[in-house]
Amino acid sequence: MSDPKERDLATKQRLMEIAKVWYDQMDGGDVPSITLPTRTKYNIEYDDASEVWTYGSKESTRNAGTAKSAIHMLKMAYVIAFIKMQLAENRSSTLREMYYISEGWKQAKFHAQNESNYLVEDLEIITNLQREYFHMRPEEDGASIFGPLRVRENTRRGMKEIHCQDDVGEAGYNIPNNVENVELVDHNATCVIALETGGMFSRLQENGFDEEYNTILLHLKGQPTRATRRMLKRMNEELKIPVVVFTDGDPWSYRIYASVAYGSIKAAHMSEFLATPSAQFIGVKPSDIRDYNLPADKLTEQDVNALKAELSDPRFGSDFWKKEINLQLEMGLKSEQQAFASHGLDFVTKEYLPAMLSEIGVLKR
Amino acid sequence: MSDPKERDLATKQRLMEIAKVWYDQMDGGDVPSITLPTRTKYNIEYDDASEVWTYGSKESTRNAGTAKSAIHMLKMAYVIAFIKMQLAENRSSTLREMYYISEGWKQAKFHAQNESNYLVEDLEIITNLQREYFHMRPEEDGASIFGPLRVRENTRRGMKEIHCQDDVGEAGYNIPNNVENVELVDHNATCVIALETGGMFSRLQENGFDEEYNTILLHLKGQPTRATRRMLKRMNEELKIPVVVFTDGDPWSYRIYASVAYGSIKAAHMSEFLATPSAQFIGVKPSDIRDYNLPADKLTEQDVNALKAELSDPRFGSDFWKKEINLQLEMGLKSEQQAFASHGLDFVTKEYLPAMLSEIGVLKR
Amino acid sequence: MVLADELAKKQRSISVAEFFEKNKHMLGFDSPTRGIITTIKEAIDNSLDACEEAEVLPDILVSVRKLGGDVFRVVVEDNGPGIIPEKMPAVFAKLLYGSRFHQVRQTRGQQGIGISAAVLYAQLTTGKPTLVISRTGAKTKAHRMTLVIKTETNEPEVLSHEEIDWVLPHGTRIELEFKSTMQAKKKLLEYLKYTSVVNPHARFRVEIDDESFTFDRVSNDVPPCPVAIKPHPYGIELGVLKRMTAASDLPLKEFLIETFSKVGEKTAQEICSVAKLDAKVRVNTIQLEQLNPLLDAMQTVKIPAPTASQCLSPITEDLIVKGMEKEFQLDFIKARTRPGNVFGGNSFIVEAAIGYGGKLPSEGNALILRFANRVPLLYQQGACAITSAIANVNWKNYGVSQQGLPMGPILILVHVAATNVPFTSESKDAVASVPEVEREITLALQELGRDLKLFLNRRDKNKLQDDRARAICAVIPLIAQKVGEIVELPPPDTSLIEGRIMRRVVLKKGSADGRIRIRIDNYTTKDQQVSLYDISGDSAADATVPPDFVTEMEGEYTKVWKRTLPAGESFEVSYTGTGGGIVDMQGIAENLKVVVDLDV
Amino acid sequence: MVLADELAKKQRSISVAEFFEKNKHMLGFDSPTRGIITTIKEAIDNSLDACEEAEVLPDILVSVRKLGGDVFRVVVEDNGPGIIPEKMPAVFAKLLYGSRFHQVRQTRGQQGIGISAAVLYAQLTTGKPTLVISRTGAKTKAHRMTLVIKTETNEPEVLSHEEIDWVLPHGTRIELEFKSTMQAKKKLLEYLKYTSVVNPHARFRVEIDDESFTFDRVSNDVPPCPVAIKPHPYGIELGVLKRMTAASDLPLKEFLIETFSKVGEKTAQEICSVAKLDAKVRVNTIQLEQLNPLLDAMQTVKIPAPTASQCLSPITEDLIVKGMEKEFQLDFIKARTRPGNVFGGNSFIVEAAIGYGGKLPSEGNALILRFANRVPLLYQQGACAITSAIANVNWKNYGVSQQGLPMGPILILVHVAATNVPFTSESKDAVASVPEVEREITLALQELGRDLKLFLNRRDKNKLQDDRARAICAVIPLIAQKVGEIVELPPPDTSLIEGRIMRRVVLKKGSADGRIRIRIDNYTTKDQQVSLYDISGDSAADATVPPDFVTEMEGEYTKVWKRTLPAGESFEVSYTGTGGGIVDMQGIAENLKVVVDLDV
Repeated sequence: MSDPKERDLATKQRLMEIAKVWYDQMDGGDVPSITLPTRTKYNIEYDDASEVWTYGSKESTRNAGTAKSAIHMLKMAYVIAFIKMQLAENRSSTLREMYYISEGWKQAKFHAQNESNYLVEDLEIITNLQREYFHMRPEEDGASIFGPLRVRENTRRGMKEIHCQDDVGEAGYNIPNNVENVELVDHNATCVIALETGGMFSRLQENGFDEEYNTILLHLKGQPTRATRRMLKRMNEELKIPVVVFTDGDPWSYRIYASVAYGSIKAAHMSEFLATPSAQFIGVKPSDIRDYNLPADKLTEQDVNALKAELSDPRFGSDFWKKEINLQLEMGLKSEQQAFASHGLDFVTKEYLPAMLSEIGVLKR
Repeated sequence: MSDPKERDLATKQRLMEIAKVWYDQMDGGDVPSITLPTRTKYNIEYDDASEVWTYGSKESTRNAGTAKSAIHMLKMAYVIAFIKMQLAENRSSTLREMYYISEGWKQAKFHAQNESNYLVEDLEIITNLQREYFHMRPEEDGASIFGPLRVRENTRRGMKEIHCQDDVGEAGYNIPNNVENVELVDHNATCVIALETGGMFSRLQENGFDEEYNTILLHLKGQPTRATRRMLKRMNEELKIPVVVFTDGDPWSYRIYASVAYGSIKAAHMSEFLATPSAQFIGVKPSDIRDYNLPADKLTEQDVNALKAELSDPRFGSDFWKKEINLQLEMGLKSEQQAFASHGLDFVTKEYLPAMLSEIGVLKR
Repeated sequence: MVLADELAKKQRSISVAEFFEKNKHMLGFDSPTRGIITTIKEAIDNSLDACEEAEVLPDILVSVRKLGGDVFRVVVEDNGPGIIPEKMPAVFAKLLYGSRFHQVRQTRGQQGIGISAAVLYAQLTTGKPTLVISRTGAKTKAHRMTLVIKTETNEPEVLSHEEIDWVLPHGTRIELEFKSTMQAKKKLLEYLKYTSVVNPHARFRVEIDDESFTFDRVSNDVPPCPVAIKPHPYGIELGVLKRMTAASDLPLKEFLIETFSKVGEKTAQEICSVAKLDAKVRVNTIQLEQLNPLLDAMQTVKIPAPTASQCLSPITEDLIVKGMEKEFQLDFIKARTRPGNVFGGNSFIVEAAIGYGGKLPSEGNALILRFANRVPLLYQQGACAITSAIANVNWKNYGVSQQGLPMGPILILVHVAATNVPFTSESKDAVASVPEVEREITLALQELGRDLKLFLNRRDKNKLQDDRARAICAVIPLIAQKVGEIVELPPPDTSLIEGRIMRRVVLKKGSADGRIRIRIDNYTTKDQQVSLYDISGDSAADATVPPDFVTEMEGEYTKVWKRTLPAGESFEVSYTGTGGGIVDMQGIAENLKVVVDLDV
Repeated sequence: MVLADELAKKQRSISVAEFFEKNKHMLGFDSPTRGIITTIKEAIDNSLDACEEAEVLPDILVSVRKLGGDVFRVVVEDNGPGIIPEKMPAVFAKLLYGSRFHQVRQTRGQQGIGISAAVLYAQLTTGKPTLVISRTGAKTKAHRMTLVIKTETNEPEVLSHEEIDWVLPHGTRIELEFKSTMQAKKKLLEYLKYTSVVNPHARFRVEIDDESFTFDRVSNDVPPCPVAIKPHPYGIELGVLKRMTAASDLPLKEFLIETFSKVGEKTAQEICSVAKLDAKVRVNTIQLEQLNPLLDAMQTVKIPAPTASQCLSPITEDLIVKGMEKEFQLDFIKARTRPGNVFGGNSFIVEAAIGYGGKLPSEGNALILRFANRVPLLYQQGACAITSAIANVNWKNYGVSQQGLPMGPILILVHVAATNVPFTSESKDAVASVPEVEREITLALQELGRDLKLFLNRRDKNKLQDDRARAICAVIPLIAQKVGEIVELPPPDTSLIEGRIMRRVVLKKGSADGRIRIRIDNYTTKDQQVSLYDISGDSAADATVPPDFVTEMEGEYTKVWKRTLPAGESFEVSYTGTGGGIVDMQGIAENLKVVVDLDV
């Protein structure tokens, strides 16, 4: 469905199907209702087919028999009508704009922004479509890319073809908020390195790591946005480029990796669009802190609690993570990725990364 | 000093001058010392010549007569030596990397990252040079630009010429962390609109506001980075493009405007490089909340305190700000810029912005 | 050694009046403000106790008048049985003198200290004697005395004594002058209000300088006067048993039966055999070594608790509710009188009540009213076992939020009635921590908590039903509208849903295109007599069904339609107008009625 | 009315023993655990008071032994003056009997209740009489009695009485048996430790079952026994004045001079004229109306405070410090005895002490020791005026952090000595809030706070000087090194700075290229005798200046050079080696000495 027209039509049909179910329920004298999977940590399962974590079989049904649920469904009906209008007029808007537009919806008006966010997520689950298909724009755009990749972006000002090394400044190519409008043309990369910090992104660029090893550098900018995760997924799936993730060595950074590789609990229904199960974590590992004697800070209480929570998270159930997390709890230390600078500014590009990438088989030297 | 070689040489000389003063002090049997302006809200003054707020005449002298000050000066000496090496070898690094490199500096080792940050700021003040001249890279790169502007960026991969409307994707051109490497080639813009939120950036793009009015859109991404502020300053100064700022209507957003227009207290020494005194604030103003009946939230206690602090801030001393802030305190309300969507998705581009830009004389219709 | 002789010369007995003169804060006279409240409290305690004994409905006058400077005159007058003149001096001017200390029964005053302490305090601060008038019956004259306490000996001194005519047939009046301030006025009125809550049979008239207040009675039944009972074996300590046995020459079994509550033939025999003592041994011959096993036996053999109903006078659930209704406006009141129980041989009964809603403040801690033997406790709430028992109940179980104390529009009343209330100090501000008492308070509050929860649930359930009705009748039609718009079909008819789900009578009013449409659907299974009231600026002159009745007042038209609506049928009317106003129907039970104004 | 007669029959006097038997918690006997501490405390109070009166150094034995079950025997034995046999029964077995109640002077016991209450408690829980042995001198025999209290009358009953031989020439021993638990052991030892701190002239030997402890004396001076004084006019209440005037037939002026402290000719005359009373009027003829202006006059005319030194016995600053040193390890101790002061006519003196550092825990609230008349207060710290006075001082002024109470390694001791300590209750746990007393505590603590601040500042200043030396001698050479590197010149010589700034003797040791270089610069203005000690693995066989003395021990060489170094000159030596070890110099005053190891 890369043709926008076709995509919009299919989306409209899906939404109308939902409305039609309610219509028929009411017409038959039944209170309209809707069924959704339960959205908690205890209802996510590993799906062998798609290799991602997605919602399990626990479901909850909501019917319009109470004022609260009825109002909720009324809001959903208004949102569907609003999306239908956007599709028809080829408009788009942010969730926040829709929240303000609901000012005119009387009883269906949203009273808090996360109410509208949650409702759109429900619609994603019901339709099994991403919100981008609804012309709902995220607030944040995606990460920066720098490396041997050529893309063709379908912009409002026409088609633009951009090479992410030759046609961009040092800050790289900025992933737009709707990745579906980007076509991946070609590349000659050995892998994508997704980096947590801008400092490391620049370090690799300055040291010419992208050229020397033909790697695509991607600056995650903290917890990656949907657009960033979708882009990683597509580079991996469509272009078959291996993805590795290089972050700080603390529990919050492991969650960044987890959201890239396994998907997030909040968006488990989107995992098959957003998760890259083959993405590999290359550091900073707790064992790196030990083996490379990295400058480190003490774990805070929050860090320790987060690590313990990860030990009970099914997504961190592998032997690798169990061993590393337990080691970290034992050491009581965490390090940032730039801590490698204590061995000199070139250490990370000359020693650490080549060794790691060879070890996991991405570089064959 | 747009030639990098020349720039590096001048920088090296400045740094060596500092060291030479200390050298002479010690050689003469004096304890080495250094004098800096006091860096508080109470020591900033409006400079009529440069039209920016900068540090006043209050100064404090630090001499190596106590262990703490002596260690501080020792660290400064190490940093100067480190920068000298970077200039010589044409390397660069982030503040964080320098922090880790200091692991090997024995007594001169930094014990916290903000210690190294503060020290580099001191050096900026003493040398009257930006840290970019020291080859110290910021962690964060700058904002996105979309509009009728052509730039030439001197990258590590050679010179790149980029038109910020034609040669980029929808996410726009990403300002690199060192703006000194960017040459502003040409433009045909009526003004630069600096926007707080990504949602509004996309809204203006979708509605074709940049094309219709020939405006450059700039997404500030929250509190603007040094690179962003420097870029705004240069567009305004070198290309004579008027700059307007469009944010949410709350005290924190006014501070975003203030840092663009007046400079920040923390970096008052850099105001003449970073501040754009002619930048105009076009909204959301408290009077807009009233006049356009915008959906609004109640001010929190923090908001009220922040507004009151602004009333006593010399940078907000104008009649305009006094009136607006007092009005806001009276109403007890704040609104986001996307709240204009309650009047429809086109209201902001068809009504509000044209009216505002005409009112301040940027658009002549 | 000569020194010991010298020291011995200085040793002498100290009078209890001297002791308390020096330590007046121990009796609640630590400040002038507090002194006035303590004085009035002690006088009222005595009056109420006396009226109870005489089975008279108490009518008590309290008067506080500033005499100039910081000197006040306090008068308390009752219609009790009076005091015979021979006893008046000792009752009012001797500490530790009274009728109730040795009795095992519930009384307000117990130690015979309170009112004499007030007299002591008065003479200490102003030097003035206390004036007492008492009359024991219509046939005798009243006696008027002025009294002081001789501190060195704790003996009364009568300064004057005369017989006088008096307006009351019987009763007692006491007038004291002492230094104080009227900062205590609020606390004083609070004290009287709370006293009135737990003494609903008493009337109080209060005069403070030129203001007057009345706390009236809500019950005309004098509560039965508690009867003194014999001590219970479980509450005896060894030293006391030793004293009792030494003073009696009865055989052991008879001694046990005669001396103690609830000990009969069988129990006495069992005690003797457990203690391995001959039932016939004369008790004054029992040695200390044998008293120990005897006491153990008395306290291990199973003996019923003392009959609380005789020696105690609980307020009763009914009168607590009346008392609370009188002084507070509440949505819910429930009181609970627990069965009698015993701690250390002292009978006690716990009573508690919970009030909810009404005019109670909806935020902050619950209002707590503590009482001991019908006397309100005003000070040291934090140090009181009642407070900690309240805090230890898990109120969240009953739908009440809690931060230490329960929070919200709640009033909690706890009354501990006992033959010997365990106060933390002689100033009687707080009940000491006694596990048995705390347990009873907890049980009473838990029972009341369950009742409160039922009330709150019922209130919530009513809310829920209303909520459901609103969903069906007001929101679903809007969903139908919007869904119709999406699927591009006319909106589905939702009346079928309403009928199925609701089984109620539904009135809907709405406007569209300048026409007002009102519809009543009887979804119940019975015929309904409905009167439809529609009050608005519209005259409804063109109504499709003309109203049965129309009145106009300042431009507002009240239109009434009366119909008998058979089960499953509906009534509809429309007219031209602008809508607004009020719509309602009469004749339908509240729980079957749904009114929806679609324009709101 | 017949009822009043009936009621009258029941009215009778209540013995104070009965009263306290029923209310034993008011005296600190509310639980078995607490009972044992209260008992020992009361016995020790009496012993210490008696020894003070007899000017004997107290030697007190405390023994607690479990007899089986929950029964304990407590023994307290002293070497005091003893009690004559005639008085023994009343002293130990009659409440409100004693020598100190009517005296205006500082004593531990005051009311004559404490020890008798313990006897009452013992006989109540075990039925056992109390055994007392007392001997008043070497010439007489000891008397041994077993005693109980007749509760109904509060009179002692002597069960046995014999004369015996006794090992002590004079003293008293009391043995009580009662029910308790030994959970109180920690608290008991704490009580004895604190008692020992404020009674540094006493020795306590303690036996608890088979363990024994000793708290020894640090002073051999018996504190002077406080002398009773006359009451002060400021502390008199009207009722008391009335009593005094009624009992005297002196002329007013003589009455004032005779009866009160600090009233002389002139003052008495002034009182008379302010009160507008004839100085010659006989006081027993003065009417109540005139007493009021008299009292006002007595309390408005300026009269000096009573001479505290007579009637009070402060511990004194010196002995407080000794007592604290004995029981705590501290870096700083300072004590302060305030001048005497007066509240409500009662003389009092506040003493306080602050200890800092040492083994005190560096975190958490300050340790607070409260004392009243040399008796530690162990319970109800939160309710005590001492605690609130401490909390109300702004400790931050003195460099001490504070959250309510001061925090950190601080010990605060406060002792209130008074002719009548205002306790909040007869259990004597907490001092009641009296503004005059609180003010004195505040002043004492503020004075001590200033001393503490000086101490902390001096400590900080020493740190500062060391800090400066470190900057000059260790860091500046490194700066010179680095700056030289930057400007591409040889590093500047920093010895000139050292000399100018330091005016000290500087020893530097450093290594470079396998050679160890040691240099001493005498920057002072005087010649210095220096012994340089260099202890390391290097033998310094090739030293440029051979050491005056070398020893070797397990591979460590101690090399010593002795030199007289004139002002402004230096000494230098170098040798081949690996460095490390210790370097130091002797013969230089600590504040002139700087030792820098450049390799560390």
